[in-house]
Amino acid sequence: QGWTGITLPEYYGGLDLSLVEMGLVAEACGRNVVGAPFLLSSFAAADGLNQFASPELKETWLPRLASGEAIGTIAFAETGATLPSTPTLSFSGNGLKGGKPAVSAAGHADIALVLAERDGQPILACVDLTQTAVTRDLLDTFDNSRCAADLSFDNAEATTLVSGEAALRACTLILARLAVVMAHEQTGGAEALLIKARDYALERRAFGQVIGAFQSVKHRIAELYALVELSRANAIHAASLEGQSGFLAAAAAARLSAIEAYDVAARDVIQIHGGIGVTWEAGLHLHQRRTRSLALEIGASTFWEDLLVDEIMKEAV
Amino acid sequence: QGWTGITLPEYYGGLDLSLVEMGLVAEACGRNVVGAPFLLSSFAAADGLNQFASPELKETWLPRLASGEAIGTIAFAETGATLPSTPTLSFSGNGLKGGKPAVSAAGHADIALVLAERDGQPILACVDLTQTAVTRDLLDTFDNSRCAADLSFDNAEATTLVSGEAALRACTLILARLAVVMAHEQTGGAEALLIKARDYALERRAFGQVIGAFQSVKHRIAELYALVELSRANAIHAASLEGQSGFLAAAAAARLSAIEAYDVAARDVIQIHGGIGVTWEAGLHLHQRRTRSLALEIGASTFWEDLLVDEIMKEAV
Amino acid sequence: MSDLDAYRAKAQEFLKLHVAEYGAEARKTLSEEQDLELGRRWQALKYDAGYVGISWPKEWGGQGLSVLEKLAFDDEEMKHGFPTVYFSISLGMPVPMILRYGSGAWMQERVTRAMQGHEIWCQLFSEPAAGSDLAGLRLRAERDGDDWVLNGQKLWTSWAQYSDYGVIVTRTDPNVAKHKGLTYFWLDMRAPGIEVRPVKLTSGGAHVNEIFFDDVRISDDQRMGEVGGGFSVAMETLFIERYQALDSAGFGPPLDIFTDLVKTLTVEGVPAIKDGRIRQQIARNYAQRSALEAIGMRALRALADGKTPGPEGSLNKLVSVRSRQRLGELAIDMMGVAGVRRDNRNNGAGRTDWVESWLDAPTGRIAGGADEMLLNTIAEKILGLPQDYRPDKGVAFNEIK
Amino acid sequence: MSDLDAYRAKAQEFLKLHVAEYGAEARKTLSEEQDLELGRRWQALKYDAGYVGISWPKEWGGQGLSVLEKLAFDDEEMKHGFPTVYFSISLGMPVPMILRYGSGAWMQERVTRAMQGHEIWCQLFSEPAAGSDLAGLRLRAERDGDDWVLNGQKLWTSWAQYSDYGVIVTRTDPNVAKHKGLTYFWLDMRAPGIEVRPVKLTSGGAHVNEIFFDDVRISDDQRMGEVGGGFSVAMETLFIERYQALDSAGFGPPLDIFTDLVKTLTVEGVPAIKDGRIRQQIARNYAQRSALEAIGMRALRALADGKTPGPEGSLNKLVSVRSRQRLGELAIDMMGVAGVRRDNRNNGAGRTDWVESWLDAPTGRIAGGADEMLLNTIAEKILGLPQDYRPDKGVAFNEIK
Repeated sequence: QGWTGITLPEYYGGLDLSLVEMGLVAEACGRNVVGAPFLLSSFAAADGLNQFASPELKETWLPRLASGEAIGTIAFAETGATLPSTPTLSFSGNGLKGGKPAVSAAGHADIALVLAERDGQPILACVDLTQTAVTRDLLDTFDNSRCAADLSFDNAEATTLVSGEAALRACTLILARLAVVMAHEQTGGAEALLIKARDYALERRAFGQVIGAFQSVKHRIAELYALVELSRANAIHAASLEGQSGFLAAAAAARLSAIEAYDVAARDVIQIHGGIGVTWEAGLHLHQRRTRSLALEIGASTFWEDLLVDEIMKEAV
Repeated sequence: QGWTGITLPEYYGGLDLSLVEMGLVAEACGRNVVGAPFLLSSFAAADGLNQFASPELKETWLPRLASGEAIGTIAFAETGATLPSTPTLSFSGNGLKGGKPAVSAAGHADIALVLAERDGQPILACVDLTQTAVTRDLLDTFDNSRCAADLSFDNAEATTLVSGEAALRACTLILARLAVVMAHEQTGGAEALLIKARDYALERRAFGQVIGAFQSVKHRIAELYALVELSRANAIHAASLEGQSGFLAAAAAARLSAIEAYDVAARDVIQIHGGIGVTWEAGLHLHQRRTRSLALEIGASTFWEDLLVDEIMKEAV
Repeated sequence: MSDLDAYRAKAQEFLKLHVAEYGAEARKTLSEEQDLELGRRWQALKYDAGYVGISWPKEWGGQGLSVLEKLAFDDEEMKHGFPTVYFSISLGMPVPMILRYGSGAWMQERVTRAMQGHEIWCQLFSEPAAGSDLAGLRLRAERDGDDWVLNGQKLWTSWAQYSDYGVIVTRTDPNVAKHKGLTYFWLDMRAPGIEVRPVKLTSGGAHVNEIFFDDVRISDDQRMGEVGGGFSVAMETLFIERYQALDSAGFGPPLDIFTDLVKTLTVEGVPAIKDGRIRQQIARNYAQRSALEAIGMRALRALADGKTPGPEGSLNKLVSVRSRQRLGELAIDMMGVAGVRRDNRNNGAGRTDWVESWLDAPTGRIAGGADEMLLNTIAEKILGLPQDYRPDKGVAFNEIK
Repeated sequence: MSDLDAYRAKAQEFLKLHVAEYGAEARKTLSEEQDLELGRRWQALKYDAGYVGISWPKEWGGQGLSVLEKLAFDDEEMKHGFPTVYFSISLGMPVPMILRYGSGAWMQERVTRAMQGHEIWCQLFSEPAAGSDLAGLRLRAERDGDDWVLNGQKLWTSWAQYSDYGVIVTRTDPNVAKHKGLTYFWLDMRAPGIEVRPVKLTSGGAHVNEIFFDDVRISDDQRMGEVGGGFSVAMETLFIERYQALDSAGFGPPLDIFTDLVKTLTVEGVPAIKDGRIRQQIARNYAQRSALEAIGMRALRALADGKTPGPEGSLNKLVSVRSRQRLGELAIDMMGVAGVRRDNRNNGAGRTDWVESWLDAPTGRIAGGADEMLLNTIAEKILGLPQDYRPDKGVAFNEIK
């Protein structure tokens, strides 16, 4: 279907479309709690390469990523920091040494963009995960379909894409663009839950009436509608600002709204379903788990709150 | 009625009762949104003198405060700090020089306990406000019955009660004891609002039924009941821990629960009353305003959250 | 530049020319009466410049443009705090209803005078026992030959104390179901038997009134719509201004006034901007407001494309006013003990001052539909959830308990 | 030292002696089956030591003490994670009902065996279409001579997979109003026609079951209460354990496990404990828990004084489980990317591990009454607000839509 190359240049086999189209696909994935994380993780890796890699490196990887033949991911975070300014993963003449914890999609990915340290400076580097110097330990998580793994690098070969402060800016931009796409996925998940709640409220009866007639249920669903629409509005708005000033703030706002909408949706919609809602048969537990894995993978709310406030305060100066 | 000397020793004309009894009186005041702040402000001043003043100073002031002949207050806060560790109000050989902003009850008080600086150290001092070296500028506030005034001291006479770190600890204790009494007042206010909401919900009709039959109203009132009972429980619990270890944490918890209960009560109960609720005739605006004046006078939530966390972490060590 | 952009640019130019004389700064120290007079002059000036009745038909003195031009002008005008508040209901609902139901030279004069700000119309709908449940209203209108005689009470009527005319819904038949016994009229607010008493609201202001009707006589000519058809005319009135400029600030101060405040403050010795609790609120309010603005822009684009905007525009009031209330609490708390001060009781202070905004917030939450009613509307109209149980349905008004 | 304090001290001593063999640490690596076996041994040991049926009459093998001694023991036992979970419903509701309604040597043996942990009783109340609305249950019991024949389905029955006996509410007359056509029995869970299927819940655990009844035959001797009187016997069952040890942690980890975690964490390069957002949550959760604990202590004092505790004890579940859910989200978020790890699937991990607690929280919010039902109970029973509209009231069960 070409989903794997939506935003990539046609030259590399992509569709050359924008974040808006990518968002629509992600939203559909979110609605169905699609298991594998590869669509988004590959998007981020390819997106980063497309912006920051040399023509040679692009030539090597982008066609494979665009066709879906290769899977990519990003590994910026370390324990205690979403974007460590002095990463413990270090790059020297001998290659990449150290680790990255709980990297989404790393169980299967062929390539990763990593944030590492070289000569005391942060760098954005590209590393082939299929080499023997790379070990992956698949983790037992509450959302195992994300294929999260601890990555260890023992003098692995890697290529530096960006160095110094610019590397942190590059990582921030890659994360923000992924955040916008993921906000669509989260909106899709929240919307699917909203619809499930509405349908259940119209069908399930208690005390002689459908439970949707009780204001506690009815108003909870209406409040959720509000959150879903706010989340959608911010996600679309951020996607439309791609490449323009104000994009980072819009992306952070989209992420915050999306996390909130999906969290509240999972909490309230399970609650509205009563006992049925907590069984695996209902499948709502998949959404519950997905809310947190998406909330964690690219930095929790506090990280994006801080980023947004810094952007707002910068604008205001 | 002796309310002005509830917790003071009998020797000075007080009733020698505990914070528990003082709390009961404060709760009754809160229920009626009693206008004047003097009961609590005098309590705090007398309470501080009773704990930290010399016998002579106690002899001078406590009988007058106990009888209600004199009014007291406390003035610790400055712009930007509830308990400034280096106050701008300074005390030297020439007396007290500087100011304290928006001091509750200062429009009428005869005596104040102040947190000041002497020789680079914080001190707790007692100052007679009726001397000519003291100026009070009555403020226009949203709760004018609190008689808040800016106090200016131009080489005013004062007496040091405690110096150094111990002064900050003394101020903290005075504030905490006042916080417990005020938590009762806030609980009383929240409870009065709860009862108003319940009564209105049973009487007001819309769409052919009493509005209390709508779950949105009914559940909102039930949630408020929970907040009021939590607030009451913490207030009573803190009062019962007077003089024991864990008192500071209990006082902070009481204050946080009380602020939350009263805030939510004012917001929700006005809302439940619809249009009537926002008129002066309903009188709910008095509670609305009182929620904030009580929330501000002895430090906002964030101050008490920080104090509580520090206490919890200390305990845990 | 699109035609609309050009229109907006011209409007900006016009407003810029007059902001010093009529804008927020100029109004600050005026009494309400002085501010009203300034507003009347501003209204007249706009009328002459072709900025009143922008989307109204030309035959009534309007400009015959689309709602987009109107929204563009309103949007720009709102930014500068011009004194439009006394005329917004008048020109927003009663007068457009006159455009639909009225005719003749005398009525044309009324419309023109209202557009020029010389006359003001009010809307007499709610009553003490009929707020959310408008159809439960009781004010009686009894037929007497060619006249009707009105007795009863209205409440929450904005600016009635300055109004020359009004539109009113009355109960003309208590023996049928409550929605069916209502009739709609216009009337002269100077008619004998009408008494207007201002009602003080939370912030201390009194722009709404209680109005008593004691044998007020009006002609059947003043009827708008059928006898017994008043409820649907009332609904038509409420929905006539379907597209308004959305305000993500919930009629309170914009967020940059909050961040500007944060920058100046120290909380417990630490710059307020470093406190995670305050950062969190800035971020969350920003996200919410940016979403509401994006929804508003999307609605405008839909209108420009000749489409109907989505129903999500109805979220604005519910979401924005509630947040404004909480943000006001935080702003006051951050200011510490001095947060109790009320230094700014000026006209329009609710748009710039957190204390005034917070004092007024409960009124904002009720005005234009309580949260519960808005949630019901979303649940029923958008999501298709069932209506609440309604024991009064189909019951004659005088038999409802 | 009061008698009660002395009792508590002795209990602490007893528990301390056995915590190594039976407490949380010892259970960690056991499978559920092994844990159940350990639990049975612990139960037998307690029985011999006089710590089972503490407040039950002596003639049934109880200790004849008051509910205060029972609560004191439970409180101490809970602190150490002993394996009591398989027996808490059995000994909390069905068996005390047998004490009230049963008699004879065979029944005495059942009670003793249940007290010793050799046998377990379950409670078969809820059904797919009868959760909050228990009286809406459908499982049919039809009279056949001296027997009753049961057909239908139960759901949410805890530990049915390990149960030897159960109590059940059935519909014996569908032609009368729903509360009036129910009858209550006990039964042997090994009876032919009963099929038990465990149901997986959010966290992946399956302590509840779906149970199918296919022509299950029981004797009229097994009836408890009148034919048609089952609803009130069911209510009696639910309220029999009126005073339980309140848990301010909402059956999740205590707050010091949260603060211990906070101390070890760095969030975006800054110690987590310095972040105002995290401090705020610690403070607010502490305040809430301390209030719930104060309410619990006050109830105990009231009981000790022979008074009836206030109704505020009913808040515990509503407030504590909801907070536990949000606190779990925060705990996981603070851990960063590695927060997804599931390192601790041990028995009782929900009491010590934030991930497990969070996964299980939705179940906690439903079990023992959904929030909406608890709010209704508070509003109606404590505050005197009206019941919801109930179109099923007085309607024959088989005519309810």
